[in-house]
Amino acid sequence: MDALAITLQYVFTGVAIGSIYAMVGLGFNIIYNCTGIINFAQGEFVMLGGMFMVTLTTVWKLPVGIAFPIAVLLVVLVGIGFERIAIHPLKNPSVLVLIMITIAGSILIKGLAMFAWGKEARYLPHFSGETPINIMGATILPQTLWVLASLLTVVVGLAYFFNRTLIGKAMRACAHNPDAARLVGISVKQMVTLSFGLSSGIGAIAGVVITPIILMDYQRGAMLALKGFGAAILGGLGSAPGAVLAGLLIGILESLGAGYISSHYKDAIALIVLLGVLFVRPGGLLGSADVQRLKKF
Amino acid sequence: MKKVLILTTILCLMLSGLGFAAEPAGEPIKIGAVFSVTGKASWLGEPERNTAKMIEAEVNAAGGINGRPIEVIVEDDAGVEANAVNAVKKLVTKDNVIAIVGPSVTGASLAVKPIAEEFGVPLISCAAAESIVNPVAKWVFKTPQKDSDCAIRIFEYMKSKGLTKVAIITSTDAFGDNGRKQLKAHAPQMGIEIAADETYGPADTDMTAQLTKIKASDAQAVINWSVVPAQVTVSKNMRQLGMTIPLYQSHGFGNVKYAQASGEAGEGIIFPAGRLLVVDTLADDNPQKAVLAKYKSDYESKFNDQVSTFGGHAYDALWLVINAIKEVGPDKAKIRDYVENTKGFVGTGGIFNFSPEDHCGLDKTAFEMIIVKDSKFVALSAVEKSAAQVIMIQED
Amino acid sequence: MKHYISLAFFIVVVMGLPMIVRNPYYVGTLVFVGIYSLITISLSLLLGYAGQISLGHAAFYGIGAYTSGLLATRCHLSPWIGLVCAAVVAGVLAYSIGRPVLKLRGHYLAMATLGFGEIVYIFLNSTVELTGGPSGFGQIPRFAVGAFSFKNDTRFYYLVWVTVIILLVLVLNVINSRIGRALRSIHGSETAANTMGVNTASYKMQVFVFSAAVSSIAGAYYAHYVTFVSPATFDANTSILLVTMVIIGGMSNVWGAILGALLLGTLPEYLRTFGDYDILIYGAIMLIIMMFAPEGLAGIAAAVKRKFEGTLVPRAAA
Amino acid sequence: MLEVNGLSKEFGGVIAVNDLSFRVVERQIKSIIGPNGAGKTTLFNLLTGLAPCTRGNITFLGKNICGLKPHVIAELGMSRSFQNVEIFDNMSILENVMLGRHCRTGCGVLNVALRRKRAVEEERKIREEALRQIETVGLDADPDASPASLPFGKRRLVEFARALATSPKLLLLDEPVSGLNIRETEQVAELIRRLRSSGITVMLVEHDMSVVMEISDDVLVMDYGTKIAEGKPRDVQRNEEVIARYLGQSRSNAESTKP
Repeated sequence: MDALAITLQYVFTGVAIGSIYAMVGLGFNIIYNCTGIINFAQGEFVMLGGMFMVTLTTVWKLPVGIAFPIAVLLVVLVGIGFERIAIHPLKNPSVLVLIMITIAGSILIKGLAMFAWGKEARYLPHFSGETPINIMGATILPQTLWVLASLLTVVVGLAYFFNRTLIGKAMRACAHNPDAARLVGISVKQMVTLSFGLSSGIGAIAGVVITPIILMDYQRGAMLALKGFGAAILGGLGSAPGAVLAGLLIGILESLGAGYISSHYKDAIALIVLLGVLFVRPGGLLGSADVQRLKKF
Repeated sequence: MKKVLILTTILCLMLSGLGFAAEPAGEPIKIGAVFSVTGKASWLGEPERNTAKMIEAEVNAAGGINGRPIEVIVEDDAGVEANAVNAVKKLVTKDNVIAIVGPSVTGASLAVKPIAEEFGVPLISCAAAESIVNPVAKWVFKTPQKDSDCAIRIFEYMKSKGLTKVAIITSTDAFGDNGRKQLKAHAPQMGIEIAADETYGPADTDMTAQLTKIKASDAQAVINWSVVPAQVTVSKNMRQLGMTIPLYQSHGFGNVKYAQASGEAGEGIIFPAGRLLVVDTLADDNPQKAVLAKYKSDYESKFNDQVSTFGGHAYDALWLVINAIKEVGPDKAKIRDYVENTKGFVGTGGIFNFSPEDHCGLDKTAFEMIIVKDSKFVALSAVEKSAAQVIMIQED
Repeated sequence: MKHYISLAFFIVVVMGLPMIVRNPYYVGTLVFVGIYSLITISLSLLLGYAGQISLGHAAFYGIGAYTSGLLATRCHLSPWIGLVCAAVVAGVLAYSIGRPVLKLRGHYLAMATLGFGEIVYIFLNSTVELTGGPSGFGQIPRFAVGAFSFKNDTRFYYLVWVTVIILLVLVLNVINSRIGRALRSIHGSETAANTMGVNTASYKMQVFVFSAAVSSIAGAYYAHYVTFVSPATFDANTSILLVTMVIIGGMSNVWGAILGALLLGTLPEYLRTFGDYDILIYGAIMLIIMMFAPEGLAGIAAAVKRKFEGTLVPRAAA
Repeated sequence: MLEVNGLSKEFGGVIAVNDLSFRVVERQIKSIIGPNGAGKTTLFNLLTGLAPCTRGNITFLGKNICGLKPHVIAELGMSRSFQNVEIFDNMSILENVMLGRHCRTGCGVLNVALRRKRAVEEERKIREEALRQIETVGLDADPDASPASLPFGKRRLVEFARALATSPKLLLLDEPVSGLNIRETEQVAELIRRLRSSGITVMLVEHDMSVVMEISDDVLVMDYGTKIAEGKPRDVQRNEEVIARYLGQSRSNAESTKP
């Protein structure tokens, strides 16, 4: 391999890793936008998406095209159920309490998944085979293209939803000023439920497309959530393009770090850059510190 | 003031709660077990716990030991060192067990080592790292094979194939780290040059960056050393990069599901492991065959799951204790002495010969070189023998 | 005055417990509770009073354990000196990262501290020659004064809990003073606090450094108690656990911090009997507390107290 | 006592305060009026150091305070209230006011942690002074209660008491009577006069013209960040530009909001 091909391979690897982070990071934004909280159970939604997909395709023998939407739907139901049971009944909860509830929820979902799918990693076949695609001497797996395509679809879909549809606009209004939204007749509580449904759906899509690459086990969610959280923060909370940009950036940094500096410190390198960016831009790459200042937390 | 009253009440209630399982005046002989039944290494603790419970039922069904039933008290440490410390203390001081099997993972085993010494209770760890028994601690033993022997077996095999330059890639957990240390320690004396030394996080999802670096080096083979599912990713990433040099794994690959998940990329992976994985392809005269076949069929029929070497470590540890109790009775010191002087014990991990200097009891012959063929584990010797036969037939 | 009676009562209970509870397992469990309490008390000062979240305190905990442990095993320094060094190292580190980090707010602050914790974790994992890497290192000596070694659990219990009591006294004094008010004012509104003459940046820094140093001391205790350390003990999960303890306990209450450490420190021990189901019960307990008692255990205690008084008053009247 | 010269503030291209100059003399009540968005609150933020000024300088008691941190300015003797009342709901009423004494007291961490005699003594004085200020503003509420449940008017009084507890020489009040009923408004106006007679200089931003005209010694009218008039209330009231740009409309506003 010549130097160029090697560099290109690092970039491809970074994109492959980063697209996973971005995919997970996207899910954080919707709930954040609507409620101002970080949903620590987001990683569990991703895990559930993958696990349902494994069951549907390997046990029920459904084709990918049918199993995919069913898996996503099931996770959406879990997400909405979680919100209805644990968050909906609360009156005026503080941000920290909500975050704690999502942490507790993540422990519960993790425990249930352990009973449902066992403790070992589960495997899902790649959607379009494992023959790598060769570009100028560097390779990328077809499954990574699936991840990137889902990423693009979700970002475009979200942009359309928030800017063009009435519900999407209502949701943004809630995020901006819940009291004012309430005054014009938007049910903030329903919007919160919806945001959980949407977030869990996006998490599930992420879980479905990344499981063939990473293998899924019941405790995968936490690690994915941490990386996704990093992407969401670096991009600027609430910004979908930011999360994608930041996710890819973190992935590429890790990959280049492993390739050119040291694989022992690759995660540290990415984190140091993340911290550096936050020190210069306290609201993330595409976020605004002024808007952030207005948030409750 | 009242706040504190309430505080203390809660405190007292909690403490009294701790003692709710008052110790029953006991017929059964109690053996403790500390496994990572939940948490990061729960896929290790699960087969270990199952195995222990299976043996408990088996021994008791056969009338126990000298008429007394055994009771295996399994504690979960969730892979957390502080929990393991508490669990061992509980087993020793509250349950009054006479020996402890486990913990499952290296870190927890090292953390409880001083406690076993302090309380004088025999402890047989199911974790791999050699540092558990080196330096030797009076009361601490372990059943998994030695890391160093694993490294030596891989190097020996490499040399037999004329390969001298190797890239190592290890996970950044205690298992991978110990492997890395052993590989680096034994390479020079075996005449092996380490051409690349890469690591990855146990939860990492992609190792193509590290492998690209290895590909660009002049390594003739890759050794991956970890127990996590990422082992599968390594083989897949190698295939993605079109790397054709052989991949060797450590004994951490001892779960056939990994071979299955690797698919085509897993074909031809060679690694040293206990013979449990290849019991079907072992020669009938192998001294371990009977033990292995029984454990495999018992386990697989009872739990409807494939057997792994990890459960085997618990199997060996618990039987060592049970055998000792049968011989010398339920006495901690006598059990310890008995285990230390056990010779020729046929377990799933190999044939154990303990001594005051060696609390592992296994040597490199405990390992069988295993190859992945059609997503199954096959003894390399069997493959090579049949290949040789084919050649001989052709020559005829 | 009132909290002095409470404190005296607490001291009597804590000091008297080992006379009743002699089993090393119970005492050992309480030693861990004590170690956690040191961190949660200092963290409640940071989180509950000054309103600054940190998801990186396991790093300071780990730095304490490693600094003191390494000095004792490699340099054969007395653990007491190691303890002081640990506090200083963590304090200096907290000071050096505090300036940029504490400018961040909310989730960004959470991420920055989380990232810092991960960097320290990676460092402990990767510098194999220095720290022993992921396998950690053992044979750390215990604390001793002359020939008196804190070798058994009861002795260590006293060492840890006396430290907790000292910390508690100091912290209670601080929170009921002008400095305590200044910290709470930062939580209330940083702008208003500033214009009322509170140097918010400086107080945030002071309390951050203080909590880092205390966590580091807790880490040193851990190292010399367990006598073995490995990085896995000091990962992000531990940071999250510590913050959870503070919030479950009731975050703007130091007594709550101790309650939180007590509950989550002993809960895994209660749940031993439930086997695999422990993870579900653990999650459910957390969820229920947060849903029905957002003020945490201290909030429950206060509500019980009110109820208690409510039933007492009419009876007295009758 | 306060001298502002050529003060400007830009927020990313938008000019909030433009080349503003004025003076406040001791024991004066100076009102700043102007339509919404005229830059009045921004001016207060600049004076108290919450926002850095882009150009110009502010001299307070003979000292240039541009670029100083808010807590330093507070120590110099400037205190303020906020338009929408920023008091600390996580503290009791008394503690809120006691916080005001923060910059007038100096016991360090060590002193208070060890409860040295000096700290105990100081704490007692802080409490006395705080109680005195609660009395000054005429707040009748349990000082140990949380301010969260107080009606708006009383919350404002808590904020005044807290500001007074800092022993200010110059007190900035941002819309001190907005949201108050007539009786409360009178009470506050009376309080401001009393404070002036006790030696405190007061600057206020206010929309309620009756209050402004009644109590002010001097009025400064702002629009789009610039000064359009300054002088005695009577003179300002007659200023044609002011009437055209502000007073007329404001009056009708004020009348329509007060039924």
